[in-house]
Amino acid sequence: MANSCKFPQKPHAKYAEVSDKLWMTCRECGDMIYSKKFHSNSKVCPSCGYYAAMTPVERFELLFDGAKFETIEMPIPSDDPLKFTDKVSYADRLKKYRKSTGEQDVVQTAVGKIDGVETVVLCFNFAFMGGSMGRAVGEGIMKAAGEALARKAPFVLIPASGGARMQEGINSLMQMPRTLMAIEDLKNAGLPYIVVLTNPTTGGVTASFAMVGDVHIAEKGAVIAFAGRRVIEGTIGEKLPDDFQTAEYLREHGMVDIVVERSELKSTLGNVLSLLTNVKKK
Amino acid sequence: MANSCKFPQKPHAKYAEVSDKLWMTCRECGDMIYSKKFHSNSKVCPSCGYYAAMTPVERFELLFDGAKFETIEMPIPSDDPLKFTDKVSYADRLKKYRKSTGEQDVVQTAVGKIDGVETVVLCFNFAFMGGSMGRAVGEGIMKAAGEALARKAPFVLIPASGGARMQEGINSLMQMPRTLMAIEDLKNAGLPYIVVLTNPTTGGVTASFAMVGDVHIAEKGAVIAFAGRRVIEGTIGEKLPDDFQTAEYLREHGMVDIVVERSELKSTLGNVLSLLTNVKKK
Amino acid sequence: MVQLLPFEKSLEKLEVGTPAYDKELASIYNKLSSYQKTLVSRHADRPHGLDYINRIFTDFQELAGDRFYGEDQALIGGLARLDGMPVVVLAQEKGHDIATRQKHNFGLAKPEGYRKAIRLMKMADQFGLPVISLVDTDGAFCGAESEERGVGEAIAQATAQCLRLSVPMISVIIGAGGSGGAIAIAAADKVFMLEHSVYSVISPEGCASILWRDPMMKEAAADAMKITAQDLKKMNIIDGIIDEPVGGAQRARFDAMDSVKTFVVKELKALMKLSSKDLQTQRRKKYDALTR
Amino acid sequence: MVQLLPFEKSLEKLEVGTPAYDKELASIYNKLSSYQKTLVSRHADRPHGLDYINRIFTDFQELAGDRFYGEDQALIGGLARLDGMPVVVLAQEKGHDIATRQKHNFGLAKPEGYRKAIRLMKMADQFGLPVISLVDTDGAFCGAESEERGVGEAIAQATAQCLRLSVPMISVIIGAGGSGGAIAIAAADKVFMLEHSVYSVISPEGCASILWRDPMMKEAAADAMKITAQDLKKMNIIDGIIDEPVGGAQRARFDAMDSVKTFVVKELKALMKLSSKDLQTQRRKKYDALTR
Ligand SMILES: [Zn+2]
Ligand SMILES: [Zn+2]
Repeated sequence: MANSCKFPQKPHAKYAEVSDKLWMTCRECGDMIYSKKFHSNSKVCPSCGYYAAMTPVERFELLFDGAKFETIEMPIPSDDPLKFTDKVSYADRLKKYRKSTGEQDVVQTAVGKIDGVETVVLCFNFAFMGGSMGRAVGEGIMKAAGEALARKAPFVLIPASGGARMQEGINSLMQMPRTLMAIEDLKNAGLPYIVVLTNPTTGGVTASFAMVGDVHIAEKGAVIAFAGRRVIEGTIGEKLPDDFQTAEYLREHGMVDIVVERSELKSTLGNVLSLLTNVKKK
Repeated sequence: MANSCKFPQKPHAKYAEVSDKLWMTCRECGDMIYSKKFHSNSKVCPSCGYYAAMTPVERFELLFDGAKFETIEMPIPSDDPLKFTDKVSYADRLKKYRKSTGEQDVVQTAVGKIDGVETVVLCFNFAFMGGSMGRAVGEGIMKAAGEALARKAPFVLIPASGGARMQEGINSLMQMPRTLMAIEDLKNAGLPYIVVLTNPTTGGVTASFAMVGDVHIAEKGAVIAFAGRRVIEGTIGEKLPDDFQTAEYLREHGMVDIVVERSELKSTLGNVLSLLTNVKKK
Repeated sequence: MVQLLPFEKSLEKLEVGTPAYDKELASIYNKLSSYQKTLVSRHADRPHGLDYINRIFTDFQELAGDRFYGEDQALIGGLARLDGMPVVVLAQEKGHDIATRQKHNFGLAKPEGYRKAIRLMKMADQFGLPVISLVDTDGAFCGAESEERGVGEAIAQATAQCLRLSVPMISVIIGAGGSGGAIAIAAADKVFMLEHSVYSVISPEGCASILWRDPMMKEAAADAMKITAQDLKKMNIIDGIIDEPVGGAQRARFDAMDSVKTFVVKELKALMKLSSKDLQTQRRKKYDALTR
Repeated sequence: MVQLLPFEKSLEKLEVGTPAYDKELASIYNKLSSYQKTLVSRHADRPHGLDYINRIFTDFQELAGDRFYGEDQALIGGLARLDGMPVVVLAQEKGHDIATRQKHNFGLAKPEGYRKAIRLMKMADQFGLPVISLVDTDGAFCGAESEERGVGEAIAQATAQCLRLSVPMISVIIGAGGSGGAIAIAAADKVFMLEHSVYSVISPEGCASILWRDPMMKEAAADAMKITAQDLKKMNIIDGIIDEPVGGAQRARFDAMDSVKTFVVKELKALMKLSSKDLQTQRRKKYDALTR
């Protein structure tokens, strides 16, 4: 069920294509950046400070002590409950993303120690169909929460999602109550549930498991939204402030506890986990 | 402890001085009004609709079925804990109000049926030192809540208060946690706690027992405020809307459930009590 | 006269009540497409939340406010009796003319609406009253003020509160079950849909715009997403379908509402026989199994 | 150099640290009037909430927001360790210069501040962490927006939440204990006051304006209301007094804060020996007996 993987310093091979090249272009500022420096800097652009998306394995390496962790296999529900086709069939889309990411679906989970506290961490892969929430995400969260419950360990969830997976229709929506029920079990057991909001966390995800953490940590500048900015500007004709729906804006509006630099994420998370689980700091 | 009093239709003799006169002047509009009509109309001015303050006994007569109720004796703590004197001594002030109202302090409590539901009702007398909250108010609320608990009856509290009784200093402030603890007991026992906000309900009262009801009913137009309008206008220099801190304004701002005409108060309260206690309506 | 929908044009020439009319009406309504059902579910004359409250409940006492920020008339709540049983009722209300649509914000609730729902569900729990919710919304309000006050958080907490209840909860989708705006008050023990109601993760128009990049593909999107009561029952997402009069609830409002009442009362009585513990165990199993 | 208060004028001619200075200082502070104590409690150089957080706690992690509306820097909250023990800390902060006073709104908290406190107290309960509150406010913020969002309700609920905790709570009045704005986070198992702090239902100025109709009567009002730590201890309203360095906490900030730490740690350890049930029984008895 859980197979042990210990990763070296460099990112997981599956996601490392880009780091084969010596130089790369920052998606944000367009600067040519030294690939090694970008990766050793947790995928923060050394020129403009842009936070590039991280894969789950990269997150695990960043967060777990000594980059050591065990992965927990995620359940993969049968494909395509609606036999959905738009311009492309959902079945084909799934194939494409499975090929490009090497993963079966969005979420991956691992268990390891963070500042000495055994913790279950579930992370979204935005590269897989925009991190969209279908049955696989729901089942994955339920499995991961169950694992935390069984181990009496805190649960850290790191969303990055464009929202619902429309190709699963109502099945996607139903993951909202299902995941909330799994989180409720952790709360009843007195186990910490921490959400680390990363860019972007939008749509149905922010109307369910991503907004009921005991503590909400958000990466600097991350966009966190229920309805997208353009939807609001379009339908309502309101002019929105520049920082609308950023991590900082949400902190100001009472929804986020802590805004962190990516470089401080591990230590911040470690401190919070240690305080909530009453483990003495190393 | 509880002595039975059954009152006829007309107000309690102690408060009825004014009704001895055939005609009286409305404090709000200045119209000469027929005293009998004013009183049969629950002290609402027939000319301008002004809600005159009601004494506890008048409230009891208005609310209890057949105007029948038993009063519950209120504990009266020893006087003047601080030996307080400003321009007049607190001891003298107390004497004056005891003489003018015929009561020992602000609150009075009675038990009776409202639409068939046995209910404990505590009511403030604004005429007694502006309904100010001292130890007598605190002890009275604790006693009344205890009575509701013992009878497994709902508790209805009808504040009318200018706030803390400064002459008791910190003793007044301490009634906030003390009364909240008494209310908490009712909630733990699953007994309804209804607040009927009347004009005026201000100061410390609105920062304690008056704002933690399961249901908040407010009389039309009642001023309900923590800080007074003039204090805010004075210190902040903000221009305030006309309806600021009225019952209607508080409903709009999520703090009041129901705004009622005085003539509908009994039936509204009866319906709510009946629904919350699962008693079939007569 | 009820306003005719585009696909009802053939009724124009027929006299209401004649056998020909009835036959044509039945024929149209026997083969409604998913998108046609969407239009029926949005029909202006369809009974709305407040219509149900006035028709099938007694002793209704509206309770206002979230005790934090405001009062939201898009989501009405209060105490009432259903067949003599005291309940907490939550109902989305779209309004039926300009004034009432504005008052109720077209049934698009803001955070304070969902937080009021949470407060009233806690009250239901506190006093052992079942919760009945009537769902009819195109979704939560998508405005800056909704985001500012954390509409996502409010929906999540409302949904969690449904699942946390120790009392029975029944939801009926009476018109549109619009995504998160609906589930917030529809994560119930039993969820029923009216025959011509729809329930979906995004509107057909929205889905078409995003996936087809063409809002005109709304019919295809409606079909593909499987949003009708019949689709959802087949997938075991909902627990049952409440029949509507021929031609839809908009053509026989009282009959439609009365059959909702009969249906819900029967289901509620069955749920009320369960202990809180059994109820919660059953609820947990239901949501565990859902979509599996 | 610490700013001299009006009644400290006699120190001007003396050199700091000389025996004459020390003697004069001690003599002034041995016979402070109630209103003079009020001025000491408000001294700008007195250690404030954040000073204590930085000095006597470790691993502090501020947590922001009420999850409803906003973040209020007048009332700081978070997780921290006190002598190695994880706790939830709540601290009112007045600021010490123009920029920080504005940021912290002079320590005048709005509803969202009190609702954040409620959230963090619930978190403390959930994870079995004691609550330490450092009280220093002239009161809750008196503005229209405070009333709009129900500051009274927020204070009431925060006070009730203190009393509902299953974990120990200790409050220290470090400066001004301003009425409802203070009690909201001070309805604790143990309430201590610094030697020169004050705690009252209204400010002396406010009391004088209302009862004497003359704000200049503030000294008389301060005396009459009995607002000093010494008065409150005599009336058994508080559980103890924490000594300050001679001349007040503003003259030896670290010493003052360190003695608060020593005092609180000792008391906390005693409370942590009690079961939740015993703690709650003891709390109930305390508040039952208070002012009787
Ligand atoms: Zn860059
Ligand atoms: Zn008049």
